[in-house]
Amino acid sequence: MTQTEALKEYLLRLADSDMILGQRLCELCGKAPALEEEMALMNVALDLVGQARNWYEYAAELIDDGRDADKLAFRRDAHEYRNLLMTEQPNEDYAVTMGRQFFFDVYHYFTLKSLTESSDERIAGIAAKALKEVTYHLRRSSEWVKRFGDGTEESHRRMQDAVDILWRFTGELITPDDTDRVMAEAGIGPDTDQLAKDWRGMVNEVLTQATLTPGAEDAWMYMGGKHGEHTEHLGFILAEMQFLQRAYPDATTW
Amino acid sequence: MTQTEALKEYLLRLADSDMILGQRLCELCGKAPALEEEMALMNVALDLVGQARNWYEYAAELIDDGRDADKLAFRRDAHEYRNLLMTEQPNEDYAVTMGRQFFFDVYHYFTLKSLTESSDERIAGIAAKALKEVTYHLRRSSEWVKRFGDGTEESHRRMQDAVDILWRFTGELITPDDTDRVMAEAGIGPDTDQLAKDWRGMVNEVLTQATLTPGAEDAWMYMGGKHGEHTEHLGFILAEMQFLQRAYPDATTW
Amino acid sequence: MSPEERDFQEKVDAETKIEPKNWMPEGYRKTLIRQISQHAHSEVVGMLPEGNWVTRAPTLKRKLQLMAKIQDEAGHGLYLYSAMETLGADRDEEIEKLHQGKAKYSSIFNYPTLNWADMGAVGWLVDGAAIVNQVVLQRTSYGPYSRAMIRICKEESFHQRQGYQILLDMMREGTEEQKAMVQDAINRLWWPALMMFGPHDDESPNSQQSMAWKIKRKSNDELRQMFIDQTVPQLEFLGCTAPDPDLKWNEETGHYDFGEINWQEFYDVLKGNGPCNRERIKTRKNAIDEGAWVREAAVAYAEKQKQRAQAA
Amino acid sequence: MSPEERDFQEKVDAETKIEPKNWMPEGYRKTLIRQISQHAHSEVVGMLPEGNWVTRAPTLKRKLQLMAKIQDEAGHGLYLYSAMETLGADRDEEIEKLHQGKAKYSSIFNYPTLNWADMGAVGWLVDGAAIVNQVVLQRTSYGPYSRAMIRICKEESFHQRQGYQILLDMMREGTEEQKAMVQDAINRLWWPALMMFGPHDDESPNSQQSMAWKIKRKSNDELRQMFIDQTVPQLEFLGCTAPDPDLKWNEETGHYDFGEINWQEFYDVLKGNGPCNRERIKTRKNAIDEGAWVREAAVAYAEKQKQRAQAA
Repeated sequence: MTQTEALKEYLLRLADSDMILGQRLCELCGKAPALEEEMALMNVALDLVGQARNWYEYAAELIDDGRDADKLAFRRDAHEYRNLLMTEQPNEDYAVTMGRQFFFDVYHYFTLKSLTESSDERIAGIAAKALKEVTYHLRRSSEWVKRFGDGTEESHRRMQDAVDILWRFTGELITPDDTDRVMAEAGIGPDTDQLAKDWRGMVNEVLTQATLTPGAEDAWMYMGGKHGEHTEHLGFILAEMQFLQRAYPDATTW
Repeated sequence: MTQTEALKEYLLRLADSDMILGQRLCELCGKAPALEEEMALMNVALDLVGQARNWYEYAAELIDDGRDADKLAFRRDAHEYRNLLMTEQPNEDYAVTMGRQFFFDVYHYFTLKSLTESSDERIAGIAAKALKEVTYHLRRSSEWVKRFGDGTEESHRRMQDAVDILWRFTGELITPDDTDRVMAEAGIGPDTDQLAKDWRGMVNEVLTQATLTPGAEDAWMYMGGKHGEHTEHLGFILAEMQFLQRAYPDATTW
Repeated sequence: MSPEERDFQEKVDAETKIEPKNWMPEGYRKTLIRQISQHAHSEVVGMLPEGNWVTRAPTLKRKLQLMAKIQDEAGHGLYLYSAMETLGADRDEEIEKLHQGKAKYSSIFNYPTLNWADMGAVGWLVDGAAIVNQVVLQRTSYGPYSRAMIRICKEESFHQRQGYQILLDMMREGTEEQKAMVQDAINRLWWPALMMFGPHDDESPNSQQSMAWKIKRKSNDELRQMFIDQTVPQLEFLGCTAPDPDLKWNEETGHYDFGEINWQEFYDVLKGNGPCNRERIKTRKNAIDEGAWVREAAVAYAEKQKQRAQAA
Repeated sequence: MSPEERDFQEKVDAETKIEPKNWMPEGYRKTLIRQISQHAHSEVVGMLPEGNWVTRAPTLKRKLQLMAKIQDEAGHGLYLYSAMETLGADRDEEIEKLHQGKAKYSSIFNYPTLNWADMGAVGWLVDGAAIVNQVVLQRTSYGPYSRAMIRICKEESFHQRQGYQILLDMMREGTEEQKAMVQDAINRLWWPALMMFGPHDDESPNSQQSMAWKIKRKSNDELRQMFIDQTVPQLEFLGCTAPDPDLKWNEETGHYDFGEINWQEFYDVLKGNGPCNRERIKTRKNAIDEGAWVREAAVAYAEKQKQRAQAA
């Protein structure tokens, strides 16, 4: 794999993960457990889709086949999507919504933190802006995990269930593949060992504070999103998200 | 409105209502309350989509603009769909699923019965075959309405709720518009007064046996499906149902 | 009139804002609570017809705009509930009334959003009608409400321009299908937007007292006419038409004449017989009911944290 | 060996079918219940990966075919549970075991269906592998099971041909994208299909007794080889490849050689660590749990009807 190929892949992973998690949060519009949460969820979603746009724009320039950011977001089918499986998991209850957010936010935070020092200046710039947003996302989702874990008996049970359900998708966040390694070696992407270590450290710390039990480190992990092999959920997400672009392919302006 | 225009409209209504209700039933695959119901629901859905295909094929011949049955089913957007609003309502619980089926089946049964004597022989032929299937649908859904209404306290409450929720969509089943009237006058479609009378008669009879209270005859009714103004549900149904055709427009064979 | 009442009315007449700590007639307080809570409910329920398209927005830009708008609306709701609470009302109680069908919200949100152009038309027409109301309410006599209106109006104007731009772009650069979406959206939303100003003045029994208290500052019919007069030129600029054959410029009055509203539909929707009344309330009620354990957990955790802080 | 046991084994050896009323060893009965219930569960769980595409089938014809196939599977499930009940087992109890994770079903259904070609590949490979098993089971010693197999085999063969046709049409007349879907489906389902025959013979402890009882009639490895031998020519005819570099014709043995199965994955999935284990069981459990009131209503109504008939 050349460095340029790896970079395109890597940018699509960043973009698609943001996009799909943002879309999942959009599904919650009007359905959050409190008005303050409506605002916060939409705010997080807005940040994520905004970041996705920045990554797509850069990716589109490198791919350079006439597709722009919108075409990348709205015209690729599931097997071409590179998002982490975690981000496409359904909202289920608010413990799952927040658990998904938390596991992703920890990964996202350390990734972006490292990317602010990327040898690729464009990436460093996008990451610097995104890091500010994601620092807030992480603070928020950690707080909710702690509230649920150390709240009522019911919230503890639900949050522990959420951790158990989502754990099998955490491996993909911190298990590097060739693309990750090429990016790390080029000084573009994060050091993969460090990322895994940081992720584990913070997740364990927060879960412990929340009186929750993490899954086993050697638990079976479900992976595949990074190379386009997704769970059955993604197809349905895209069918909805891409409908207008697909149904009106001749429309150039919206 | 010319008779040919009315006929095209009328065929699309028949086809689209079958198609959309069949699609709603497909959503229940693997989720029915008993294995016998899995079989029965899929059986009804199969009949409906089969009938839809017959109507679409005839409609496609008359429309004669190069679109075949598949294009009519999978490439029209919500405002072009002519199904009754009843058929697009969500499955919710099994009382709503069965209530929706029952209200539609009564309409469907009397409509097809009349269409077997249509002056249009093609229609009469399709209707004769469909009537056999729908006679079974109606027997089945009536039985369930009675089981629920006269079953347990919980099932009675759920079934009465279902009747109350769905009632506002019944008006469209039996309120004729210009198309219906043109069809009736041409001897192609059913006598509209008779259809309404038959529908009311059977619905009242079954609901009475089921110890359920129908809605008021002068209740406010939600209409619009017949001229393409739908509830918010249809867009989501079509996004899923039409995804492959939309995403791979160059594919001619599947 | 008691001395307090006289004092109160003099303040109002002198355009001095009434503040939470000031004495106020019970009727004034109740009317305000009802009006502000309705307004807050409308912001919250109003997120739903937009939420219906936020997962299907056609481009990244439009998706981001719509998300930002929805976020603003949640913010407006919060801000208005706060203003309402300065009058001694309880947010949860008022929301409970909404879920029981006892409290109103703007009827326009009981209409479905059926194509993407509705996201433009809602911004242009619905936010547009809301602004006509709210601009006047910036001068309403109750201080916290007036200040809320000033803040909200600014954002709503932005939404309105954005909505209009959506339609304008589709009309100017769109395909025939997209243009048809725009006209279809206007056809469906035009009359409901006019209904937003409420019944004719002579059918609006509480209006006179509200005018005297300067809670209301212009009559329903006046506001509706203002809206029509500012909107029709924009409609023409779009190259679209209104579904009203009686709509035309009247040289004599200097206003647009327009057809009679279907008041039967207005009262039907008000009574709960609108296309989406059931769905809107059900969605909101489910959200709050199913979120009970979330709010309880937050309270329990905060309580534990407090105890730990005290113990330390 | 007791006289009963000897008598039983003689019957089996003479290829006389064992019927429900006949004496049978407890181990025979238990083994059959486990095997038939697993088979029934597999039919039911097997509806889910297809249900995943039935709402998105690309044409009316393919939609109708898929619906008919799913309907058949529900029918097979019913038929098999009935056969199982002739052995004194209870359907609800066995289903409860499935939902508690105590009963098995074919592991292949724990893999996701990710593109439309999976509907072809499932028919061709999964039903194909099932048929290889089932053709042999038509001669199984227990009468009701044997008869169920005869009936089911006929329909499965039809499904298999239909599945193959889906792939063939896409390979012959499809776009490049469609052809890629076919190859992708085969890449993902090839190995799991081979795993359907179970572990190697020497890892399959219960097999020998089952062979003596003629519940099983061929070993896992024999069946797997039969499947490979009949499938590879079909694969080549499609113009596709298997994700197995070791797959090649062996002149000497007259069979295809093939690579080693990833047994770690096999046992992982068996233990619950497959991509979709959780979703499949959750979907089935929810369906039955949430349907409790439906079944109760049916019972209550039937009871009332009976009482009314008696009173009349």
